[in-house]
Amino acid sequence: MDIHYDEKELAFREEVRQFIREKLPPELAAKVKSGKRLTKEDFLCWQNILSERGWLAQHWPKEYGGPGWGPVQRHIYEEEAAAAGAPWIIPFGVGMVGPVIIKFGTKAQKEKYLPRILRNEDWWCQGYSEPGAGSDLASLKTRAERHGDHYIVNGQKTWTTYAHYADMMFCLVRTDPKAKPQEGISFLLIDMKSPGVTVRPLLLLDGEHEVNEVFLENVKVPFENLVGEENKGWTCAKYLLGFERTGIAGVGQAKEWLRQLKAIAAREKNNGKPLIEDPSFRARVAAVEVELMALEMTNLRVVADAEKGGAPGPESSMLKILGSELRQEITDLMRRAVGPYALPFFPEYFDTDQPIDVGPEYAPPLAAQYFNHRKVSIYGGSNEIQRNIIAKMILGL
Amino acid sequence: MDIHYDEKELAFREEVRQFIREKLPPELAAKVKSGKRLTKEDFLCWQNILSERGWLAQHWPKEYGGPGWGPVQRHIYEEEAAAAGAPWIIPFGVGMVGPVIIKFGTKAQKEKYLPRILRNEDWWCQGYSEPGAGSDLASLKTRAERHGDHYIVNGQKTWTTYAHYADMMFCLVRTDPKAKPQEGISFLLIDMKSPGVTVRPLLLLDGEHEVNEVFLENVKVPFENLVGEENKGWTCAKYLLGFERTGIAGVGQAKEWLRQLKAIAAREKNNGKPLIEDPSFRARVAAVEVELMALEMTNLRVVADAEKGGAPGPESSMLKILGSELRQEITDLMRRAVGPYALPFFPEYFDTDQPIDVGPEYAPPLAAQYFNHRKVSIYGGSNEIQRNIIAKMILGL
Amino acid sequence: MNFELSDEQRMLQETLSRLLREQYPFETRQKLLQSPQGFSRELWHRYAELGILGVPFSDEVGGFGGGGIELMLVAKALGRALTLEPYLATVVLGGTVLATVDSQRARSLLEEVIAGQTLLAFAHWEPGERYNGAILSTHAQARDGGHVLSGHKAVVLHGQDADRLIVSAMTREGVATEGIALFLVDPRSPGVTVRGYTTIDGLRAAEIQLESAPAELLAAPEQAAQAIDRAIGYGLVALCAEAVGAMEVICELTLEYLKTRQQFGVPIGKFQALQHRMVDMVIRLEQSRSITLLAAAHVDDTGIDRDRALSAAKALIGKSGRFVAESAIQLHGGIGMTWEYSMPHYAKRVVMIDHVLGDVDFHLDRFSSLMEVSAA
Amino acid sequence: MNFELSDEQRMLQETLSRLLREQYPFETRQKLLQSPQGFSRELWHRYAELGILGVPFSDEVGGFGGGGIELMLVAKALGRALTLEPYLATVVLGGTVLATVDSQRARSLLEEVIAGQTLLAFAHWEPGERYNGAILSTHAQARDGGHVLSGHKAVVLHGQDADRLIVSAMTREGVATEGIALFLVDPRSPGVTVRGYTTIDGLRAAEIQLESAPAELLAAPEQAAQAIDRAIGYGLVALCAEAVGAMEVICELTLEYLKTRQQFGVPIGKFQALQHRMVDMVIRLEQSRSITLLAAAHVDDTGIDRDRALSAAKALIGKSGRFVAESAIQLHGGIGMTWEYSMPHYAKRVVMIDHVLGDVDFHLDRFSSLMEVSAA
Repeated sequence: MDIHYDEKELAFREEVRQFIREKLPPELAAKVKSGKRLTKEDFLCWQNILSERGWLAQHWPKEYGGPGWGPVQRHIYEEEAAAAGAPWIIPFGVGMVGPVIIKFGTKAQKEKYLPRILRNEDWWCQGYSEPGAGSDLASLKTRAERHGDHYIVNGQKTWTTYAHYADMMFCLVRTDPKAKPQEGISFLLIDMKSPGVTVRPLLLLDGEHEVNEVFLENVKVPFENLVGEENKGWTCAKYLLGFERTGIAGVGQAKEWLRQLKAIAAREKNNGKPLIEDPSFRARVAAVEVELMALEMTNLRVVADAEKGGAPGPESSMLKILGSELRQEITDLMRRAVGPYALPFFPEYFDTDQPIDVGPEYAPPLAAQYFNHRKVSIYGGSNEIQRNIIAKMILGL
Repeated sequence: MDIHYDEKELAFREEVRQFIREKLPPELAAKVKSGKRLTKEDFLCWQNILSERGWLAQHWPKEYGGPGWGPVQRHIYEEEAAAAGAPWIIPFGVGMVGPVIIKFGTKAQKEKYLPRILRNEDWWCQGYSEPGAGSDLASLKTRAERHGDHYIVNGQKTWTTYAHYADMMFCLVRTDPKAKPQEGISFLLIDMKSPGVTVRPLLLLDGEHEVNEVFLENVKVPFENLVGEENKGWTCAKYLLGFERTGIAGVGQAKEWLRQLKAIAAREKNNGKPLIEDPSFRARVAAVEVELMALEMTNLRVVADAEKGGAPGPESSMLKILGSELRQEITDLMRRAVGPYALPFFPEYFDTDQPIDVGPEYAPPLAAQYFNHRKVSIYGGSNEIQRNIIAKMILGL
Repeated sequence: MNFELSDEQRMLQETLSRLLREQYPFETRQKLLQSPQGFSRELWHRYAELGILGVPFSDEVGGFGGGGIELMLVAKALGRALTLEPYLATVVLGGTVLATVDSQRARSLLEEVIAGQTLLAFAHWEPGERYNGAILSTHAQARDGGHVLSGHKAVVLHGQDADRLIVSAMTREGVATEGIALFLVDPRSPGVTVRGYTTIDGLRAAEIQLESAPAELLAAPEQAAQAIDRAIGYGLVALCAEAVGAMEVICELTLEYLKTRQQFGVPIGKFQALQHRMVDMVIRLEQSRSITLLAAAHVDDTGIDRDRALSAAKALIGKSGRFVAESAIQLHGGIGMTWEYSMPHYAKRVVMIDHVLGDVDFHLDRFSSLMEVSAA
Repeated sequence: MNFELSDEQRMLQETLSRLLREQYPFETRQKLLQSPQGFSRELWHRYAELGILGVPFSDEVGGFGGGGIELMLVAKALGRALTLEPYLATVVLGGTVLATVDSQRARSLLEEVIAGQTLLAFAHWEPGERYNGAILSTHAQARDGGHVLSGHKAVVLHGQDADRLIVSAMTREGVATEGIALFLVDPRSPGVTVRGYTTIDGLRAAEIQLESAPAELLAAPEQAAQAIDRAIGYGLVALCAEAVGAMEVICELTLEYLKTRQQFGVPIGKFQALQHRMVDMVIRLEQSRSITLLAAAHVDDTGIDRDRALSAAKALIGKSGRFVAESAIQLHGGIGMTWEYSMPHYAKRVVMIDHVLGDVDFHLDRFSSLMEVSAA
């Protein structure tokens, strides 16, 4: 038993660290660290750099263009990327539809889509959620009816992240309305330029445009865009749910934020002394750090288990709960740290370089960040759903 | 709107305060305040004093010997009694079976039992809970079968507080096994000296003997001991559940304990300074006091509403949740306040006057008190049940 | 002891609530939010007509003759409608300063406030001092028979809307006895820079820079201290009551959502874990109501019990508000995160109230320092 | 990185677990609890035979050659069986002091400890100082070529069972360099009063009064400081791991109860609110395992990272332990409060572990003072 990285792992970390140091544009890192919103170009910039190095498709087998990393290596990448301020890799293509196509796709689908994903030529979005079906995917209503060599798709998707950037959407649709709720669902690939596809922004409570509603009206989708068998789309969706998600705990990001929180609290004053020296505030920061140290170790234990071939299913739920609540706690402390200067709100801060002439320079994004991050305990299966999964799958209740 | 007591109420408080000052034996108050266990004689001593003054049966109509108090007056009594260290009035006779007999009893039952309760001649206990039926009373299994002019009762009751002191037990029994779960139950009065009644102590985790198991083996109970109609015992039980319970929030006791907590923390040292001056500990005490101030006001609002004739049903559940969790929090802080001296345990402390020669004199009961008071969020319907009641009755969920 | 409202109090509450129900639906509020002004002048004049702007002031100064309880009723109604108007800045903070000072000048200005003709802002706190207004860098100097002020005032609520600023400043010799005094400043004067902005909860505030800005002495230190203390006291009651009003709506909307939103074939309100979370929200709301009532009942007193009640209230509201807001968003799921729905805007306001006049830590600390500890 | 146990580690764990499973059922434990001795000498000898008493000591001093991880495995197993034997007092605290001092005298005594012939107690903390062992009133004076000690040692774990006491004391001139030194004291010596008692979690402890009690110098200040620090470090790992073992059992028993106890016609584990509480208990347990592992992996290091890991672990265990214990009692209802059932005794131990070697506040404070804060 040794909780430390071995020599090979240390060497790999050094390799990643050096690569990021050399390749990550400093302006981009600064944008990430100061809580700005990234544009499509920002994401693509970094993903192209990774693509060139062969590090984009971290979960893919080598034969399809993956780097051949195991869970520990993926974990190391996540840690280093977060610490350096590298953008998040948009998961919908490389992390989600890619593995599904590799597992269930036809030869033609593989040849068509995988290289485009690897080269960042298609931006994908995920068409799962519907207005009436959030955590309860089985109740989805979007219909796909066969007409000759294509489907006609009608319905509405919602919470579709970055649909306004997307070229393609992978989508769960109901192909057999008479089957039981979880059956009769199919996994379709839809070209976002198809006639009948309308994307409508769904602004979040902080005014951010990140998610969308996607309306599908008589959208023609060629039959060749069906992945796996008709009416077996649930199998594809479940395959993804059970997929090891190294980064779900968000440890790297939490560490970086904790560092920022401390730096802010060191500069803010309370009764003439740095806020970080206020015993109550400091104790709260310390409690978060203790929890984070434990979470990092819990995460490593799950990662190491995955490396040994253990299938991290329900453990992901635990990491998701802990990781989301911890990051929310940090965003809460950050907003509190700046006192009254949490109030001023400058939408332009997030999208431009324009400096804000009000309050300390670290204050502008904090309140919005706090509100925006309420989402992390909701999306990807709310924390209540995660607790249900643990109760059922781990505890057998 | 005026949140302060009016002149009449102030005069009443003064009357109560003076009465207690004059009549409450100081040794008894000291026992209460130092967390000792009270004997049967201790309880009876105070109840006899109250009885003599006509203040024992605080919920009873004047015609039966009650003092004619309203909810505000009962609340004032509770506050003053708790502050002065007067013993709790054992509720099973005067607070529970008494009102049931007044409401549902026959003339003979009233004449026989009520005066004895008023004079503390019978110690009553409550036979509701059974090993298989905790919060779920409707599933009780104790059977009563009619044989001529009496019932033969068989079954087992549990968590029976002070059954080892009791002369009488009021009891829910199943008289019609074929009826629906909540029907077919009757409310019986059982003489604890009847052949077939066995009381077995059920020690709590701190070693305290307060509750018991009561075994009923072919116990003969005269038919005249049935209260209300046969198979309508649920009506009596529900009547009691809906009964206004002024003291359920435990505000008086919480205030007294908070005072003790502060006094202890003022005497304990942390890094050479009084613990109460440690910012983190002090903040925790302050948070409890803030919550208690709010609870006191919430309680007064419910009491005032009851005074106006409002029926405090589900609001009691809210008071129970808040009051129990708050008192538990205080017992937790008390045990933590004494540091390592929470460990030594002297069972003799609770039952004798013998001084303990280990640690500060306020330390001996604290850890046991903390563990013992885990019960307040369990008994009388666990806090989960209380939340269910609020969800259903107030929120309509 | 009597928790019933008087007829007058009930009428006040009902009049205002009816007005807001009829003229201030959420859609109207959202349009105002996006407008350049950011609030409704029209509604402000209706307030004036109905006497709402004079609620916490005595009859002698032309007020409604109310106290803490009446202010609580008004602020709760404003919170329920999530109003954007500068009631806190103009009436509660600025107006209370004027009512306390009670000079000829103050009285005539207060009359204008009550009549809805003048908007005020209270420019007191400064950058780097968080919620602590005891130490100021802004200072006043005598010049040409009057005074000039220099300094920077932070996050002045509705600073950009005010016709007159009430500014606190340290005095130097020749101005008055040393200490913090209060001045009136015309924001259009030379030397005054007002940098206005929107706050995350949709209100307005401004940074105010003063460089030898001409100012009129309103209150010398001793009276100024009293006026600031009273204004903050009233401000705390108003904020707590506003939060209670907003939390009421949050709880109502969440409960409604739990009853209507279906998942797995049943209303999600059938799930026990969600039920219990909702129950805890309602319990927090009840406790918030109680402590706000306590603060409102004590705000007109003086002494430690008043200060304790005020800080207890703001601390408890800060904690409960966060719990209620976060729980409501969580129970709603995605829809609880959207701009189009009203609830998230209430949630933002409830959370951000913690950043005005001292947050939960500030007031717990203050309560802590006032806490009684008797001997064993 | 490798979280798998070595064969040797696995064998150690399995040997001890099997022994305890077979010879230490809950009923046996409860009988021992009521016995005058309060624990099993017989089991102690079995430990000696199996090498358990030498686990954290190097081969050179006759130990098992283990480190933090091995100690963690042993303590977890002891926690699972809720053992009453003086392993913490004798082996972890006393033994580590001796192993660190490593004089001729210490070595021969440590051999006796490992052989199960000698019981030790570590008499260090004093009344009125809570968990702070830095300031002592107990002092040592030179007398007749030896030393005598005077003072009062508080809540000395298994103080009444020890054959030898290891006592810390301030030195005076002529004894050694000034500071805290360590001494060996025979509890049967004149001037030693041992007032033994039971603790609420069923263990034994004692107040120890020393009045010019004869003592043998074990370690002069510098070495003593090192020995105390190492002993406390090992003590913290052992306590955290013991708590993890006990929490494991609590979770298992509670889960079992949720599956079997019927209410309203279904197992109570079908109620979502109870399920989620159980999930949170299990999550707390996982976090506790993780942080204990971190502490165990670092305890043999020196430096700030070790101290941070140790305090982080004890603080998190204190908080999690309380949550798990209280939740388990609540989920059980009445039965979770009874003496006859095993779970409540585990709950008592888990909660009271917070009162040994520093509670959650003490360690959060210590962690806090060691926390890194870099510039923005």
